[in-house]
Amino acid sequence: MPTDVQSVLQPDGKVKNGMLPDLTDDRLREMYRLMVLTRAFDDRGMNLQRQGRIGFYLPSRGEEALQVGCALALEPDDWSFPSYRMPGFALARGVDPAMMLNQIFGNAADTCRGRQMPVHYSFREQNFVSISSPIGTHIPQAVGAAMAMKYRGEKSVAITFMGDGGTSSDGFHVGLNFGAVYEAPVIFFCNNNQWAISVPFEKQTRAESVAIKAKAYGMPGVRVDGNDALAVYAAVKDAGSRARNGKGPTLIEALTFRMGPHSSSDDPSRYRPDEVVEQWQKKDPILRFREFLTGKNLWDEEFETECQEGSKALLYAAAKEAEKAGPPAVETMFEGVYREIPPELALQRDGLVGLAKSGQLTGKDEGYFPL
Amino acid sequence: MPTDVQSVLQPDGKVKNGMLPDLTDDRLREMYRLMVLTRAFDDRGMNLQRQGRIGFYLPSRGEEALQVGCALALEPDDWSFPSYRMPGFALARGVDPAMMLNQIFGNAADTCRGRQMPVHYSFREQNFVSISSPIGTHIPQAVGAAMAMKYRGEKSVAITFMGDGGTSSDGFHVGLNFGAVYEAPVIFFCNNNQWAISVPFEKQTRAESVAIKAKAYGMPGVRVDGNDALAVYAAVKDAGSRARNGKGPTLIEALTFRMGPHSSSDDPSRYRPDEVVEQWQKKDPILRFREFLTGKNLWDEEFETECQEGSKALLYAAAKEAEKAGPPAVETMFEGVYREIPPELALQRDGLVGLAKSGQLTGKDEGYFPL
Amino acid sequence: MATSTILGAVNDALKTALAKDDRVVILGEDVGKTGGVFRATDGLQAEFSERRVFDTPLAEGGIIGTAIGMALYGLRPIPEIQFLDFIYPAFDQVVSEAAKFRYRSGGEYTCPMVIRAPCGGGIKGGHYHSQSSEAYFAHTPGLKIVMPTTPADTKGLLLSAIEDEDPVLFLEPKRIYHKKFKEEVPDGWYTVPLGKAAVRNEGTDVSVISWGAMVHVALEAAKKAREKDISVEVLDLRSISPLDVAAVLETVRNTGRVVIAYEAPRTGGFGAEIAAIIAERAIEVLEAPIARVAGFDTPFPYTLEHVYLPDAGRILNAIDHVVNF
Amino acid sequence: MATSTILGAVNDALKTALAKDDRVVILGEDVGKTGGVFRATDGLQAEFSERRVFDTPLAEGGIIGTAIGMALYGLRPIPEIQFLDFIYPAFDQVVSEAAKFRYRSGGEYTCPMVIRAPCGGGIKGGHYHSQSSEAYFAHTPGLKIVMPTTPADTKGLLLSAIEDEDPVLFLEPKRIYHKKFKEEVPDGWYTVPLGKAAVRNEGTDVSVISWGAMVHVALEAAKKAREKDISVEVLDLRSISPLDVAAVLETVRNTGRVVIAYEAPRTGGFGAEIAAIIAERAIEVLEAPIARVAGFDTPFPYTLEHVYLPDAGRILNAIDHVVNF
Ligand SMILES: Cc1ncc(C[n+]2csc(CCOP(=O)(O)OP(=O)(O)O)c2C)c(N)n1
Ligand SMILES: Cc1ncc(C[n+]2csc(CCOP(=O)(O)OP(=O)(O)O)c2C)c(N)n1
Ligand SMILES: [Mg+2]
Ligand SMILES: [Mg+2]
Repeated sequence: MPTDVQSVLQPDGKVKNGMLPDLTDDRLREMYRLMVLTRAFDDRGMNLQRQGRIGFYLPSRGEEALQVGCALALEPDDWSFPSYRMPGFALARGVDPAMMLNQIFGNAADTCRGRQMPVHYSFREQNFVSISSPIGTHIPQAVGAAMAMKYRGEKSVAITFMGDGGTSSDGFHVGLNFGAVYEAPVIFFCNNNQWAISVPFEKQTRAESVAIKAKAYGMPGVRVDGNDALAVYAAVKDAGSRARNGKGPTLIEALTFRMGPHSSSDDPSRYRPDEVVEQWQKKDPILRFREFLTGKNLWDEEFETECQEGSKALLYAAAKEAEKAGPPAVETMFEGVYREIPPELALQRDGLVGLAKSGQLTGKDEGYFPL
Repeated sequence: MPTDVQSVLQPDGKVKNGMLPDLTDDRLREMYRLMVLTRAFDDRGMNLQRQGRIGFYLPSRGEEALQVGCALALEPDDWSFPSYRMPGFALARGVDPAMMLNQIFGNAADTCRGRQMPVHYSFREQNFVSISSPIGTHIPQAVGAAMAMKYRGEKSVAITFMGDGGTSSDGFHVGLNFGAVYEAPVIFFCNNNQWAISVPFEKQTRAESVAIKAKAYGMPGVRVDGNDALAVYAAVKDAGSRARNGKGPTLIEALTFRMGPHSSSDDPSRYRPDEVVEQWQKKDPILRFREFLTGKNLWDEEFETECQEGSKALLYAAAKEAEKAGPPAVETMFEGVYREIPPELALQRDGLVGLAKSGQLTGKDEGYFPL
Repeated sequence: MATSTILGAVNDALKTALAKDDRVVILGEDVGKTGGVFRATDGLQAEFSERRVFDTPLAEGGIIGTAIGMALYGLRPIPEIQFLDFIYPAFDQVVSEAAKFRYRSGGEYTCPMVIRAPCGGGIKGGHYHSQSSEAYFAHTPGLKIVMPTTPADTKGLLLSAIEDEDPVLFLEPKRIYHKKFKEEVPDGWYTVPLGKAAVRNEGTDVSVISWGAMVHVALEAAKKAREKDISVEVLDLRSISPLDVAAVLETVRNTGRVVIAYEAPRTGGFGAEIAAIIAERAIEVLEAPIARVAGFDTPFPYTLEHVYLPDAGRILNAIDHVVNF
Repeated sequence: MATSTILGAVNDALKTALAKDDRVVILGEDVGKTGGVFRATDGLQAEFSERRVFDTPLAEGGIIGTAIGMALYGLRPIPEIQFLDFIYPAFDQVVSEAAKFRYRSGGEYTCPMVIRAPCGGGIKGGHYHSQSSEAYFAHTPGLKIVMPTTPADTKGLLLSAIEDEDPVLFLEPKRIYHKKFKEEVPDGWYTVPLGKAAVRNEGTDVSVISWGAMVHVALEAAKKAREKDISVEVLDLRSISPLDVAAVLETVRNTGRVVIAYEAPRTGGFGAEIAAIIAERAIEVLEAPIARVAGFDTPFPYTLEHVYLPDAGRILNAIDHVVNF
């Protein structure tokens, strides 16, 4: 039954008998470090927004385990089509946090050249595909990439992420259907954090789980404890080897909870009681993993300080750098709409640059994002 | 398990023990007459197209049982959002075949005023909602109507139809999800006739059935023999009483086969072997029902002639009438875009009418639909 | 009579309609308990119950599709699309269905409904929270399209839209939800007719034709032009469809010079239609080229949004151009 | 070199591309075994295998969404949309995704692909098999849009589109798939550049600017005008985006009088953009209003389609109007 929730770590951090994935001590400590870094990154992002230094941020607090566990279960050549709540996934795939900060500052050094809102990353080097805001559109795209891998006879997989809200989107339906029909090497990974902004899971669907939706497409659906990095790691490894062996896609539902607001513009106290949040506080994925490491004698205060302070110092410095970089030049706004700039667009550019030079522009950089 | 196929009539027309729905002899004979009329209507439609008297037709041969069985299980106030392959459903809901012929001729007496392609009916009197070509759009609309019925505290239901191809559409996903979330009194009825033009069911989805897709939305899914009018009748009655009693939607999959071409423009020999068609020939829903009636002493040659010749004569005469009615007037083309014609559109109308009057128009009514 | 922002006027109109007409229901993502991400529906669920005001799953096609069904059946739904940029999953429902139901059914089925959506830039929303895609819908017969620019108009136009028997796309320039001004907004039910433009500033030398938030930028430009002794007439279309062609032609006849200002990408924007109408029906009065000041033909950018959006400086530059032609 | 129809030229181009470039794959509803409902892909699956040419489930969003993913990964997909009218379920993928990928990722990800779709009226397809919605896409930066009018152009433009590094919407006027003429179409790979218009008839009194099937109607009108001693220049845009503005301005400067002919509903159609460009950049040479002959602002009708579609008579009437102004 897909409603069984797979787990490796018990709430107290103890390992269920014989379920531990094959990971070295170093990898385990790396997992922890990445989770701590993820939380620090989110804190930094929220802080920068509160300080008015960036316009918007969107945190993933409480969802660190699934991001890191998942990332470490993939191969470097695998492609990812992430949703917007995945900073830890990017970090665990090896993205330099400084590059992420450039993006949220929208500065001249940003890979997206300041064109997208904060957290809409694109990292070619890590096969981390440019994020867009419309929910669900990237799901069939991941299938297409996976079809291309299969077409070329490669052994890579594509993974794509969506929230519980995202399961209602058109992209979810067509993506899973196409993925199954073509037996594409793709993993559909749902962060079921129970909320889509203010809409709770029960109002999103009457299905007993997200995982059971796999039945509609004739593919396996698994449910996993999303606050358990090792369980997520194992589920993604499994799904990956199915895909790599020509067995087609898998739908993974990772159960978790959005501990923070939807974004820097959201006030969750308007729609959800504190008690629920407190309950989930107890299931904190980082604390649980620390217990686990402690049990294995892989954790001590020194390591903790290294993780915590290391992250903070790194991010503090990188944010300062990112802030200094400044905005992209006005003419860059006209580049990259097409490979070559069409003559008419070049005229538009020249006109604007002329006005800017002669000081005739009056628009001000103001306003910040309310959502 | 949703993969069990519910049936009442065995292939030889015999009744499975104790499963017969509660229908009077008259109703049973009426069912038969309507199935025969449906086939005659399709034959008439194809014929008119072959004779070049109408531009397009789309037959439902082989799918008569599900259309009639379903229609008779509904109440007059129920609303339907049909797909385009449902002439028998319209007939069984009490639509005058002459009105249907007006539509396929696109004449001045057509309820749609000659604005839509053949078979895109609209019949307000029978709560038969205007058909459109884009696949699946009507599915959430049916849910909305059902939500309105519930909002008003009424006991009616909405029913909507889609093909196996239609289950891949966005409308299917959002429709079923919304229907379930709001526990709307709606019935989702899939004519699984195995083909979407040239694409067979196995290439449409990897799900083991359409019915199982209900699991993705947390609603019951049933599978029924679509060539068995009584089984369909029973399934729709059941789903209807669930809906009327506040128990929400049901997905019904009726297994059938598209015996003819997709439409008057299609040549199925390009993509499917005759053998498959021959197999299904044996499962002809009309013959099976005739066996059943014969077994119950409700059928004789006289009744047969009455059904067959009655239908033919009626349709022959109605087609002649419809042909005579002539096209709608040019100025009607500008009416009904909005409740009141906006001034600019009135100008467009006046300009065109002027040109028409002074004989300056050169466009010819030519070309016919290739699909 | 209280003073209100545009956002407050939206809320006021919705409340007024819910109170008056039991056919009215409001649906959309987050419109319920939290009152919408912009708070346009704040307090409405609490006051009118979840039966009247309810959250939906995350699927715009479902929102508009079910709203169409409700409208066909006789309710008067007011679906909210959280940002106009997210209407595309519902594009088929809007253009193939809502827009065509009355026509294709020979008037047997109609779907009067008001799709509300915040539109336009100015809030640093990047590509997907900033677009002004009114031109797509203006090219779709069967739809009405309204874009208010003042609080009192907002309420009156929204109530007109709710009364209307055809589907209306009610586009709210989110950038001026709170900003620019508050003004007195009458209590209770009143309407401002659809299809009527408003002269926001009278002038004799040049007409600036605009709609949405850009009207306020045009007024700013008009003020600056005044300093140079150029008298600018600012016409606020208010409705994109039906379009007040008479008002467009009248201002052009008054001034003989035209600047059209809009936020959307220049090419194929609704400003092109305005220019085409003038070039077709009033060319004999034109004393200069018809200038367009618009967004550029690029996706809507994030960091440089204030350079992308037409500002008073750019409009003034165009005014100078047509005046000195 | 063989003679071919436009439909034949499409098939020929696809075959040529499949043979030359292993990155090319074709997908869509019914494109496989049956070779497409119009037979544009006839024989291609048999020749190149199901790996290269394959049927899809019935979901345009899935077709374009997966094609985008393939393109991002380095293939060169050519998805078919069975009728342009059915592109709306994929509208989000086209306008939010394909059009914006290069830009939003700072050039890190691109999606070169060619979306083929039969467009326009003339086959008695009613509302949903007849529309010309190029204006929606023309208002979407990041897309290229092509509409061929002759067999030789069709092949050359389609091969250019396949070579192009940006997403191209290749709109095939289905009404002239077989009709109007056959002409010699060169064998093998050759290209006709995107973004270049073609003068189809030289003239001095008035320019008719058009695209798609309407070009042939314009030529018919030009012939009738000739009988009245009016010399008509017919400009065929060929590409809607990038637009050959230079060619538009040149023909206007040649004649000083303009008629724009297109099938889509008049309001907000691409003809409005052409008129706006002329009114902005060549008004000084105009000797008459810019006339538009277009579809009406109604959904596309069935029985009266021949009255809805602009015909030579209506174009001629407009020519008379601008000539006698
Ligand atoms: C098509 C579309 N509609 C609406 C939105 C606005 N929106 C942004 S996030 C969000 C909720 C998403 O919830 P979920 O998928 O559960 O992801 P989570 O935020 O919980 O990670 C909504 C409605 C959007 N981005 N795209
Ligand atoms: C959105 C959309 N895409 C494509 C089409 C073209 N088309 C018309 S019918 C059809 C096949 C439908 O198959 P199915 O849903 O199984 O219904 P059936 O024809 O078998 O009754 C297709 C692809 C369409 N009408 N709408
Ligand atoms: Mg969520
Ligand atoms: Mg079928």
